[in-house]
Amino acid sequence: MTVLDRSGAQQSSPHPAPPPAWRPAGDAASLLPQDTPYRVLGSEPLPVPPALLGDGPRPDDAELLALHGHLAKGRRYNEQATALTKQGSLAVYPSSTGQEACQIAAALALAEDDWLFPSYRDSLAAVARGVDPVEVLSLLRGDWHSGYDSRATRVAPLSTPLATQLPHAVGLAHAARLAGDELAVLALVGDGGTSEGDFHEALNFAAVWQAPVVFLVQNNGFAISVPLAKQTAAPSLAHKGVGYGLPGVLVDGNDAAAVRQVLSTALGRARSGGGPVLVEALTYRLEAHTNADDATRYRADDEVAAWRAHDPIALVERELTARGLLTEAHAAQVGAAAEELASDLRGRMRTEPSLDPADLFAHVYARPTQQLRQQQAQLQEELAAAAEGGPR
Amino acid sequence: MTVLDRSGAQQSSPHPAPPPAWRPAGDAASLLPQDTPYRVLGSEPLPVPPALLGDGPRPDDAELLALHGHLAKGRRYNEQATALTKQGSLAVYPSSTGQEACQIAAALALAEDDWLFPSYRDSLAAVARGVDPVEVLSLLRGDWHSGYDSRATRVAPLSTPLATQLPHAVGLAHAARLAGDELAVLALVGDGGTSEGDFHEALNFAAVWQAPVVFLVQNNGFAISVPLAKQTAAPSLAHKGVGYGLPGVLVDGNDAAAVRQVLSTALGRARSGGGPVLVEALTYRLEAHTNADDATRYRADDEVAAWRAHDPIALVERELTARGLLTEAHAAQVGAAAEELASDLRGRMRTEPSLDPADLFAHVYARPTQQLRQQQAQLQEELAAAAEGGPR
Amino acid sequence: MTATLPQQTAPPTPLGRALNRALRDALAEDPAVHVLGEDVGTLGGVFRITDGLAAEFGDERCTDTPLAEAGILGAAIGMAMYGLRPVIEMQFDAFAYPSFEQLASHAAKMRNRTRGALPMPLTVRIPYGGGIGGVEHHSDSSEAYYTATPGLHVVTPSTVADAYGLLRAAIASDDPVVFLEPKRLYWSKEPWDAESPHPVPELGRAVVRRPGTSATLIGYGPSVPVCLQAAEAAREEGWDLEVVDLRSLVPLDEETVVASVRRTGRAVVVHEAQGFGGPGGELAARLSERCFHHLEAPVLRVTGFDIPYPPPMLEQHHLPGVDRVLDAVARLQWESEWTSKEAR
Amino acid sequence: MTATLPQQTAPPTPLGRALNRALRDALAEDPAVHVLGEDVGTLGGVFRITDGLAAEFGDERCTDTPLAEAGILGAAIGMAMYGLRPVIEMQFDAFAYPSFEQLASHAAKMRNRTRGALPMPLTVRIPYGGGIGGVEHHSDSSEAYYTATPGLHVVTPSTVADAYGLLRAAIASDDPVVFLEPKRLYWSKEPWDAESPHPVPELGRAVVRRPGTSATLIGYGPSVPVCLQAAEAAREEGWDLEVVDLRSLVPLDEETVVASVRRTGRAVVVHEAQGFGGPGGELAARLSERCFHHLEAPVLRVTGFDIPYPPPMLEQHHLPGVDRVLDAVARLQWESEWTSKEAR
Ligand SMILES: Cc1ncc(C[n+]2csc(CCOP(=O)(O)OP(=O)(O)O)c2C)c(N)n1
Ligand SMILES: Cc1ncc(C[n+]2csc(CCOP(=O)(O)OP(=O)(O)O)c2C)c(N)n1
Ligand SMILES: [Mg+2]
Ligand SMILES: [Mg+2]
Repeated sequence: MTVLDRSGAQQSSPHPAPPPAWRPAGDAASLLPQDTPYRVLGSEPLPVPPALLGDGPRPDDAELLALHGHLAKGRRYNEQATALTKQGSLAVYPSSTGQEACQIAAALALAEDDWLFPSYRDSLAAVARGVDPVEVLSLLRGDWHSGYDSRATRVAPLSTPLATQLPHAVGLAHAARLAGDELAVLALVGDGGTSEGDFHEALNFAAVWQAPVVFLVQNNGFAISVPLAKQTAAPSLAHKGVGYGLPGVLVDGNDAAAVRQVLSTALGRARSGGGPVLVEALTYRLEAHTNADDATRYRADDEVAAWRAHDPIALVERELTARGLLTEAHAAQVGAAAEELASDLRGRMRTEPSLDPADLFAHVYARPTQQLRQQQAQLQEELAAAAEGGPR
Repeated sequence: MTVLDRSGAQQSSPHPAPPPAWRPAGDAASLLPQDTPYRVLGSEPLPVPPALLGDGPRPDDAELLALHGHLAKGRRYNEQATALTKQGSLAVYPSSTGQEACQIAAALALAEDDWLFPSYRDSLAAVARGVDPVEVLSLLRGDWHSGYDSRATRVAPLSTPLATQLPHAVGLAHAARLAGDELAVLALVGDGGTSEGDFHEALNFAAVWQAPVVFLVQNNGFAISVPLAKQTAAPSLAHKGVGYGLPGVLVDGNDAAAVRQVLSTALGRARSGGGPVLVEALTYRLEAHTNADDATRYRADDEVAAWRAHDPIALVERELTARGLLTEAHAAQVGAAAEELASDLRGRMRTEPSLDPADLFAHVYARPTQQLRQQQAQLQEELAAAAEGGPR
Repeated sequence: MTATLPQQTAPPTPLGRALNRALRDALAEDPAVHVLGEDVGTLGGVFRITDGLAAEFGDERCTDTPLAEAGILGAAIGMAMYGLRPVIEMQFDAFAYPSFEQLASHAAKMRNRTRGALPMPLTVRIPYGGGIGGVEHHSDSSEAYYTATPGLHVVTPSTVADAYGLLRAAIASDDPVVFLEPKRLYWSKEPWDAESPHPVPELGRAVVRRPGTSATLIGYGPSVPVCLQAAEAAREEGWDLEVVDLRSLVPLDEETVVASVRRTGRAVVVHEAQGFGGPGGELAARLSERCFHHLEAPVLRVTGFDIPYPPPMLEQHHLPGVDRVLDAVARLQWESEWTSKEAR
Repeated sequence: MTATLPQQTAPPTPLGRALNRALRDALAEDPAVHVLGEDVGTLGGVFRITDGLAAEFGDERCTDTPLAEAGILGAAIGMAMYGLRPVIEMQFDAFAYPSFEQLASHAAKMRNRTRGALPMPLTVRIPYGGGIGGVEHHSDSSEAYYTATPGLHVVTPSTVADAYGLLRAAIASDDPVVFLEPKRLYWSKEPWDAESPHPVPELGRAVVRRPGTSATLIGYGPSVPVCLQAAEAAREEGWDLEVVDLRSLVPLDEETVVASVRRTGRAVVVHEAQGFGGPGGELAARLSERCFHHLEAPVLRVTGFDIPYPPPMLEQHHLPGVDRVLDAVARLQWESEWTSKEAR
């Protein structure tokens, strides 16, 4: 016919074939999260485990006791850090009280060579991983931006610009895979952070490259004052996985054993070439956004109370009690260890850090430019003049 | 116990309640796309319509004949524009040959007050909507960035930075909803564009705000040379919808009647407060990315041939033939209308546009700054001197 | 005007409060005005600049958005296309960067691209600068990015009255305005009565904050108080310094600055942003050209160092303070340094 | 060095080809080098700068990424954290903007934030500037954004040999380099032999392209040929102009420029970017300060207008050309304009 003749299209059969299947294959159903967050603590019938997990064993006694100790230390760390803001030795502290299960599980699920990409709220995860708490708090204390050695600790700097650390995590995981190194990367982000473009781009790159990276969204229901309902209309944040072709898993973020199990499985899968996973942990920030925030402006006390009843430490203690493990001796030992961490931190934060203003110029480039050398000289002169007494 | 006592958490029942349900409700299953792209043309058993559509009627004869005419004109427009690049009257042309079904259906599905947000490849959609083709081609001709009046035509400027038009579409739709105006917005984007952060942020805002906007992804399998498999690992791009809480619909993008029906339904739904929809149309760009591109560098001839067999015009003509509607008279009339469009375009593109260099300064701000007035005066002097003969 | 209280007897009002009042008055007067951003609703913003607005005008006029700056600005552009007048809040300077493409490629260019069919009457409020002990990414002076983008206005107040007046003018502007709020002045107070009518100045006019004859100090935003203090201190040394507050970097009020420098013959530009590629270079270049035969000494700049903004405990070394300004003034070749020419 | 052909007899080679060769040699010599970007693989890039690299080194060394610039740069940052040396291609100037936050808040600051523990040896290649009839968003001169960001190097070649040498130096740098490729010079040819060894210059050194005595023209990238043509044309008018090619905006080789201007006493800075807030202001300010007593006339600037880049049919009016440079030279107060001082 006129049109087709001109366009050079071929006349074809009356039963047209569907368009060639150039779309990437994939089983959508297996990528969707479960209906109910995965939990292992508590004695009522537990939710079906996510497909990814298979039949994971319930945590044994030793693991539960260890988790309990870590959680207690974690809570104490949060309390101590917040107290330090009141005494003025910390500029600001975004507490993870209420979210310790995620923080601890994240740290424990990592293997030696794995990397952690924390966000600004995740200093506890870095501490639980073994990074010196004083170094971790550099950023919030204000003596330097990142106080620990990221290469040595395999903990990336705490990321303040939200979600920007996620593409870094993917790039590092990709580089490790190219090098044939068997490691996985765990990247943390908040519910608010999932709205950023960088979240999207990172998950997409991870899936296309099959990078060994696990994304853990700590959905604590708020981005500062903004509740989840103003952040997303999705059935769950874990439902975002399928749009990238990676599995989404939903877990009770206050159930440390469950989070630990999900992350260990996902990281193990990633390490052995199984590709990225998106984990959404449902949790709650029991304190204000930071010590400077007033949470009563945007949320009701009874909501907070409801979540206190679901406290991650309470969940473990309940299980320990049921198993008859919560002995006086254990409690005393856990308390002492937590107290030791706190007092060490308190003591070492008391001494003022020694700062060298020359550092301002030392790390801008591998070699300072001529202009920076001049500026450094100017500052040195000023400081020398000031030291000699009197301004100017 | 020690820890809990200190943290002030309450002792609670041994059967802990799950965390309070602050997550937005939503039925995930209903948001997922169908397994097979929706089609209405062709006589084999047709795929199940997407939930959104209900039992849409098959297109009647008049509609099919009209679609055929539009498609033919569209194809002719693309050919003519490409020819103009060879003659040098157009700087560059990104052809939508092969994608006319999406372009035409998009234009026809819009109501008078609706807005269209096209990407750089969608000039045909603007033309089919009734915008003067010469004005539409301003951008590609180089006489101005956007040649038509966006307010009068309710067609936003063709967007070159990919996906950046999507948040604009959401904002405009939101503003219209706030004003109580019953209109919907159709925003177009390519498969490549879905990888940009702006795509993510736009869909999220649309869903949270329940803005009356429909996103149409023309998935033509390539972003310039990059095939879909390097762009995404998702089962389909329509699967991204559920991650925002909006329905994803998959449609055969070469079936003009199907795309038209899906878009009309989705726009109608949006207009009456039903919220946003993500439509993925599977199609193919039969020509190179632009006239300047060499598609043989990245795709095989047989892939192109397979898609030529699924040409959108062929699909309609096959149906017309089956219904006995493809008469000589109809064909002649369609051909003549297409030819008229082409020759009008050719003729009017032959005359050089008249340009005023003062325009460079006129539209930077509502009122030019002092600096711009000086710069304009400088240019005027230069031009006057040049007009008086001889450089300088 | 009988109702106008003399400003002297007005209550001490922090700058942030005047901004809040400007938003409130703009929302009340023009239904096209909409405020959008992260935490601007219930919380009233992390600096409380939008305090009470959602309660008074409703969620749809003062909207908590999802956490996505490109989305916020992009949506605001769409709203402006439909005739609204959005005012968006970026939470901190560095958190505006994700929206950079929307700002540079769309907000700044939409009027131009469409030959005026789609003006962009939107205001992007950005708290900027250091001095509040903020951790990294919370203290950037990002103005150079915006002044290098034709199509944007770049405005920044240094007084309580200007905070009100310039923000009203920005919102009333038919062009996109990047409104930079010096965050360390949020709490600085001046006698100012929120309840009396206040003048809305024209955008693009500098103002002489302190007349003087020896040399001109040029500042904007957080540097204006520094300049004023320096001028005060300089009296002891026998210098009578003029202080010009630019108020608007784009459009730049060249005439006011040029007139001042031609009069005094000497100038120092002061800003917190890095020196290299900062707005001071543009000013010094223009002044050097236009005041060439009037200058007794080169135009000097006192700025932040060319480094990423330092951590809180070191920021006092980075910020241009009174001493550094006075040092620069001292270097303005007061005696016959002409002879030492070859030594430079 | 016997194998080195004298460059005079070398075949005419386009600048783009030398860039391609630099990438190839870098990939061959250092397994840490990885090329990433949109269409850089099979297609070889829209300007064919990566032509053949994926075929020679495989998809994992030269990778077609998804279409997401922040993702590309963000992933490259992560790769650099693991010790790789990524070289990424942004397809056009304006399409780098989506990655602005990754560039300004991370690439530029990572070394600083981590006290050197995480250096960022990455190169961001950006084709920039106009003059090729590109539609909007394809012709931006975006260098001011990068020069205002401490932590970045900003480098741009103007010759075929520099295209090779500076790109090799950028890739070898342990700091992030924004490598701006003047797209209208991609096809400009010079005798250059791809097969012989080529020197890799140090970053941050300007070069005098043409010695002269009357005045100094300072340019970079696409403006260098304009300056050279202007210098040629100026001979007729009796001016012997020196031309300095900056090659690197950061670090800036102040000494070379200052020495030249102190010698000639007059200077014109030429660039395509908008004048206001462009790099010319920084240069003019520095020169005015450091050459104060040597200048016979103010440092002038010849730049693009302060407007969004115009549509192709009008771009010739916007681009600083030879005539405009000569006009500026003519305004350098050659006779005793001192007397007309008050008339200004
Ligand atoms: C790009 C960016 N925008 C804004 C901010 C300011 N900000 C800091 S924390 C925060 C809320 C984060 O919410 P979420 O991601 O849920 O993490 P949470 O605080 O709950 O751990 C905001 C808006 C930021 N840090 N980065
Ligand atoms: C932000 C941005 N990055 C890169 C480009 C350059 N570019 C133009 S078209 C194109 C491919 C677009 O692919 P797709 O979205 O699938 O649309 P299609 O060309 O297939 O219609 C690219 C990379 C751009 N225009 N904008
Ligand atoms: Mg949160
Ligand atoms: Mg495509």
